[in-house]
Amino acid sequence: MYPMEMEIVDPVAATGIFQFAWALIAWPLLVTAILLLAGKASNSWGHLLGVAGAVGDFVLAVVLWIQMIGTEVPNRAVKVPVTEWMTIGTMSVRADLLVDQLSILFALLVTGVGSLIFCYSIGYMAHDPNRRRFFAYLNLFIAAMLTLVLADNYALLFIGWEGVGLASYLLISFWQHRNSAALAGKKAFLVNRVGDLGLLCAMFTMFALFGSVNFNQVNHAISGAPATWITAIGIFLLVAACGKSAQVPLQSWLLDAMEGPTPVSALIHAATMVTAGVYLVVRSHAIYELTNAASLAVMVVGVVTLLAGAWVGSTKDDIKKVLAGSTMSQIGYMMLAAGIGPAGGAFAIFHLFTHGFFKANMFLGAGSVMHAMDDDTDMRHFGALRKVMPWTFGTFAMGYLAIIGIPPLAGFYSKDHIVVAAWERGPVFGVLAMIGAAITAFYMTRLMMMTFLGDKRWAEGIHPHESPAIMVGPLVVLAIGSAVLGVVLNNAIQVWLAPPTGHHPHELAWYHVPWQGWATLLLVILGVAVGYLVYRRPIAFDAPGKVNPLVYIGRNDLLADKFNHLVFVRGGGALASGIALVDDVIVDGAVRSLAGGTKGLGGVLRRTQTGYSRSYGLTMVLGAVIIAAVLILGRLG
Amino acid sequence: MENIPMLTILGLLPLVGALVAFGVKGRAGRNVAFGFSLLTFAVGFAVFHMSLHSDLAQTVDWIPQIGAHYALSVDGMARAMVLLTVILTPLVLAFEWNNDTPHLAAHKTPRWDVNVFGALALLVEGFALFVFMSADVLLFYLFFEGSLIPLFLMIVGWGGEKRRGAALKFLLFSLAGGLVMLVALIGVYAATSAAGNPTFLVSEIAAIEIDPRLARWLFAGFFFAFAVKAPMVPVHTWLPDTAEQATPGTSTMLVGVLDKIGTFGMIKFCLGLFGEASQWASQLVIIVAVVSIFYGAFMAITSKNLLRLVAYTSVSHFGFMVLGIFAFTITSIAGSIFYMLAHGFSSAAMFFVVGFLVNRRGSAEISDFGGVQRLAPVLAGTFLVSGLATLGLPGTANFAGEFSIMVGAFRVIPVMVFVSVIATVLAGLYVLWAYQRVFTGEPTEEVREKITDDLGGRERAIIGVLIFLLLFFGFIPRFGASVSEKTATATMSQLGIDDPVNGSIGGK
Amino acid sequence: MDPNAYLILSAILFTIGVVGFLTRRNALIAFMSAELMLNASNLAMVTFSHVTGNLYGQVGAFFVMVVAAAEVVVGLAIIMIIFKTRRSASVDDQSQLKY
Amino acid sequence: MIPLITGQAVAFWIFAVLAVAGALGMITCRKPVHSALCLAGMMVSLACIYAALDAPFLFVSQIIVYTGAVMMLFLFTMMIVGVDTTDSMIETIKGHRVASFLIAAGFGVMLVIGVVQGAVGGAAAGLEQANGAGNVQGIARIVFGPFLYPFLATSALIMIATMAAIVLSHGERLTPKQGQIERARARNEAFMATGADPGPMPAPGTYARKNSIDQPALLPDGSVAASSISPTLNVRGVAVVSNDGLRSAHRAAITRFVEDRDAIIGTNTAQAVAEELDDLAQAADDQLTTTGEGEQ
Repeated sequence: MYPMEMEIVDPVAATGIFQFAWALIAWPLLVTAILLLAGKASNSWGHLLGVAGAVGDFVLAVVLWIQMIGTEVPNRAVKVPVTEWMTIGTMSVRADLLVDQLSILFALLVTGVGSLIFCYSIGYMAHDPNRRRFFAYLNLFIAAMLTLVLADNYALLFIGWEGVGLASYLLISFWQHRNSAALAGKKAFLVNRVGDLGLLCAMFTMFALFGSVNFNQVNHAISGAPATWITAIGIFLLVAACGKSAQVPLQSWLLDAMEGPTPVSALIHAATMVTAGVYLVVRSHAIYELTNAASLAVMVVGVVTLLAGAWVGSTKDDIKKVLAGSTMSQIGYMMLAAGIGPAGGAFAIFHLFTHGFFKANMFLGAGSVMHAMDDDTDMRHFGALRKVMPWTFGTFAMGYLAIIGIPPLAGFYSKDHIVVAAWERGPVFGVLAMIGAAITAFYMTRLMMMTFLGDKRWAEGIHPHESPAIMVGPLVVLAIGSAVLGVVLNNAIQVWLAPPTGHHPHELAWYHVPWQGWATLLLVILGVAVGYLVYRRPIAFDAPGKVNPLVYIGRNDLLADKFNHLVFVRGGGALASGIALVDDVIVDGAVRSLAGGTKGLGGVLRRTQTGYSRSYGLTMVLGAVIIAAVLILGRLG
Repeated sequence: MENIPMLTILGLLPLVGALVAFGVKGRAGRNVAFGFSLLTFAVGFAVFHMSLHSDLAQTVDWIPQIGAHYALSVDGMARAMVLLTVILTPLVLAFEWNNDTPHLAAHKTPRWDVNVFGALALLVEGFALFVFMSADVLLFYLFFEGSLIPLFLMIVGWGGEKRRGAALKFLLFSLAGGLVMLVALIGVYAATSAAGNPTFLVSEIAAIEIDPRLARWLFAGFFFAFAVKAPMVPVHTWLPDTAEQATPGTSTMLVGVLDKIGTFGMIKFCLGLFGEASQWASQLVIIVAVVSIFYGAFMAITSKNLLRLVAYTSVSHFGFMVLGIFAFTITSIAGSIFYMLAHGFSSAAMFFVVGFLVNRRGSAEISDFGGVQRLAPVLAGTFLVSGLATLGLPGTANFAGEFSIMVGAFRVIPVMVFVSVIATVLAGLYVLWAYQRVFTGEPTEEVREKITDDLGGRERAIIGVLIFLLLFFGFIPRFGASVSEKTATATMSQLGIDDPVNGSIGGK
Repeated sequence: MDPNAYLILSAILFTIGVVGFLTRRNALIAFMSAELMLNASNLAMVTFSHVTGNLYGQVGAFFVMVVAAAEVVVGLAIIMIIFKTRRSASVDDQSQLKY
Repeated sequence: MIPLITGQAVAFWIFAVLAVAGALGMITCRKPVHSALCLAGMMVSLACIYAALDAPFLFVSQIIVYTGAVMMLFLFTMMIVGVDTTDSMIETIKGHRVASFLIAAGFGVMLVIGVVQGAVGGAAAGLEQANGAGNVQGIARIVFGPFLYPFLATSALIMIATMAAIVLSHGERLTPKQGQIERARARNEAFMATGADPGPMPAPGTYARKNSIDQPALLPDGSVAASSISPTLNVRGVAVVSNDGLRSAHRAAITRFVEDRDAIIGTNTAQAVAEELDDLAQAADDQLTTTGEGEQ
């Protein structure tokens, strides 16, 4: 462990352009409202307004960023008061924004990559009758995501957190006439909600302990809290992060989420939303620094997921699912880094940023391929697309080289640092991270071989073609980003992020590569070589039925669905039917038998009503005699 | 303005409207009823505002021999409930605008004309308003029981084939609860006259020291009535049956307004009058509440009928409210009050959208639907928004309520909150699974045949108002929160419990 | 004169009225038995008045008389209408109100 | 108290016996009228006891209201229901009579025990002081003093009872009123359906020597119009409706007329007229027969 000198930066009050940071959220929200309420009338210009939602935000984010660069370092964290959300008793929540180095980076990523993907979507969704609605949901997502990253407290973050979950749900099941899409959306929402329990519980604990969920106040107060509860908060936040970032054991939804339109997969399920978990952990680093158990748990989750994702990615034939597995795996790297502490926090964000570019690039590339192949996603039906889709191939290759970590592309720098930091934290983590890198190289090579190289295996009647310029343009921009961001950010990122993520003694230089870096590179080249050698051979058009257990498990999402089905669906279903039975037989049965008993007793007593008034009179007199007797005997006694 | 008995006017207005609407036959009567409900809304809104600045309370001797008063007053909680009532009633009337039309297959022939529905709904509204405004236990009881009659007739008059049985079940359950409460009421009288001041005034009863053993019995009597009203397991079974058979408009009046009397009464009477007994019973009540939460959620998941599903979600949500009330913190009690308001809107929205579906399809069975989104996208969207509010998505009113309940309760009963928070996942399941089965996929032939039109203007207006309210109170909950906090603070000081301080969890 | 004697006379008359009401089927006689009971209680009240030395008992008896008169008017009208429709004045014949 | 036989005591023992006897008679008599008379006797006895108990106002009221008004009403009702009906004394409900006697005896015992236990006995205060300003005035002071509102309420009660009696005994018209138009329509409908004569009923027959409703009118053929006399008279055998009876009177009149004419003007047509009348009668009878056969 590094000697820790916890330094908590107090944000300063907003001035100048920062006062309008709320517009980052309000503008896309307004666009959403317009697009949803205007109805069919806005079909013709809806997509343009939608793009304006993201681009406008990007411009504002850039302006804020420039403003921040121009500010002195201690004053870079800015608090933007907006309004009070709710105050009840001891619970008080304000809806204020925090614009600091971390959140502005996220804002730039979300709006920047978002803008590109929006542009791409104009082409991708051109023939969809509901394109306007699509853009409305995308804008909703942008608004929610910015709420998430700009919030200055956990409660507002949670609102954004659930907001992106909702947008994700809506977009995954965008083609909801397909049952698989509807199911996938529901699954994503529910698994995310399981993760949300963690965030909720963390907030409850914070309220009880500190009376506030404000980042700054929590950071200040956390060191005074009981150690057990600090660990508990750490674990709760980890659960939340697992849900949102598709980490083991809450990973099962991400692969299904590929049912959504490809731009959605690129934006939400690769570049931005799924990394919110990493953001949460980095944002809460003050908590994790005080609890070894929780940060160790974060690292374990990260490592397990990076290997699990790589495993899944190596076995799938569906190009989007390979990329999804890869996303899981890369986020595993980020989680690992985030768990390391101040040494890794900045690297986690660094990798998150570069990953946002190269993974979005590859997803959009995959979308371009699907566009060409008539929405087929099975890589066994691809092959030799390099010739017909040169632009797509070129940009995809850039992403490929970036993700496997070939210097001097982005992935090399960002992943390398994580491996090194993990090694220093504990050699086991370092070794596993290196192995992960090798597997990454293998499955990405596999993807390249099966899709762009090799022989034609196209289905009949398919005539692939290059995508239109509106789709290729963003690909090129993202490819350039994938290529150069590593070098550009390498030296700056740690310094830039130091205030919000904690200081770290390392000084980085882009030309300095430690021995772990060379070892990783060696393993990567090995992975590429294996991939090339294996998939140089002819590939069957249909997936083989019998495969070895490793591949079988990978293809079935690590059997997570089977497990969930068995435990939660079957078990929960049995529990629910049990309760239903109890409701019907015991609870309502008691009511019914009471009713029946009353009716039966009434049937018996009814017989006493003979209709003879003289009999009634007799009974009455008898009653009078009894009462009189009781009274008189009572007096006698 | 000080001398005008605004509260009496507010309460009487719908009752007068009901009489007029009974008299005017047919659709003209319906229009009259709707007009009166709007007028009541205006007056109710005015009362809501005036009560901020001035004390509208009114106390007149009613039966001086037994210390009964005609006493009305509005505190924070009552204001919220008055607002809820006056908003929901016009919406219900607008929803049941054409309930004399025989083409609605799910509604077997109505027993009475449409103006009678309007009149009965106004009666329910008037009685409910008096219930919420009563500052006298006897007066409260009178209107508490009185509100059963028009609602019973509403169930008998309009709805499905087995509505008479459902109405009877509703009536018997409510009467059973009410009569137990009557016994407790007499007990209260006995206790106050033993203390030398026979009275039914809430404020005066609260000031009297009641023998703890007697107070526990009295608490149990009141609580039983309120537990039946705010359906808690195991006395909830009347609600799903009723909701399934009655028209959605009736169910909205029932679940949205009348059932709130249960939680309302728990705060005002159980906590307000029998503080010590409430604390004595709190552990058991909280366990029952948690059971209700899960029971309702699981039953909603297994429901094959949309109306039953909505009813069971309410059972679950009422469990949350009771949990918040009996956690005894300002935050949780105020959260419960806020949740009462929010749940009124969200359950109304759910009943209405399900009603739109049922009116088109002629059935509420989930299996009779599928792929409706294709045919009626606006309906699907409104269902989704209502459903998301029901599952407590942040940004909707329900979240603010649920969240503050759990935040407050966590300080006292962390384990129970850990358990009950899981129900939010179940909420997601029952809402989204229902949405998936009803709206997604490809529509079947039969669905295509039946569901031919999307929401019309009237329907859009109704659901639009509710969605607006849900979002308004979701994004700006502080309006509702400040109202409910006053009552919560007063109740806590009445209970004599200090709000837990920061740093304590589970009383440590 | 011992007031108890009057009261016992009243009790005897009342009991005879009860017997008459229970055993006779003719509605008119049953009704007359009820009148007999009223008279018996009147006697008790007058006696009480005599015992206590004020006139409240007599006033009570007076009220009973008034009410009895009203009762007789309505009761006989009912008997008549029953007789008109059913051609019988027997109380046992009017036993349709049974289970 | 000095064991002196006072007037009060004498009155009590006499009228107590009479009252109990009247009461027993009331429940044992089989004829309602006798019961009513017994009850009236009992009431008068009670009135006398009231008088002995210093209650002159009630003495008068008892006689006027009960014996006078109430019992009269009973008797009126009895007349409508049937004065001379006799009730059967056989009990129809199984075990009812025995149970009644037992329970009533129990009731009586309880009452007596109650009286004895209550032990009002001893010194009666007497009403000399209360009746000082007159019994009626004393009662009036109470009735129009503290009991004013109850008294007003009883007046309303009596009013309502009166109206109730009127409403109850006033038979509800079950069919619509038959007016002239309805009756004419019914007659025509009957004519259309059965051929019944739509005209008014024929008037009874009249003779110079007799103007009576028991004489039926004769149709032109000498036969009897049965519908011209009341069926009640026919049943009682007062009216003469047979053809023969009528014809004989007719014939006798004609025969006397012809004989007188013969005697005055010295002709002898009696034989011829008699034969002619025989022929006519024969012809009428034949026609009646054929008509009757035709109707069959």
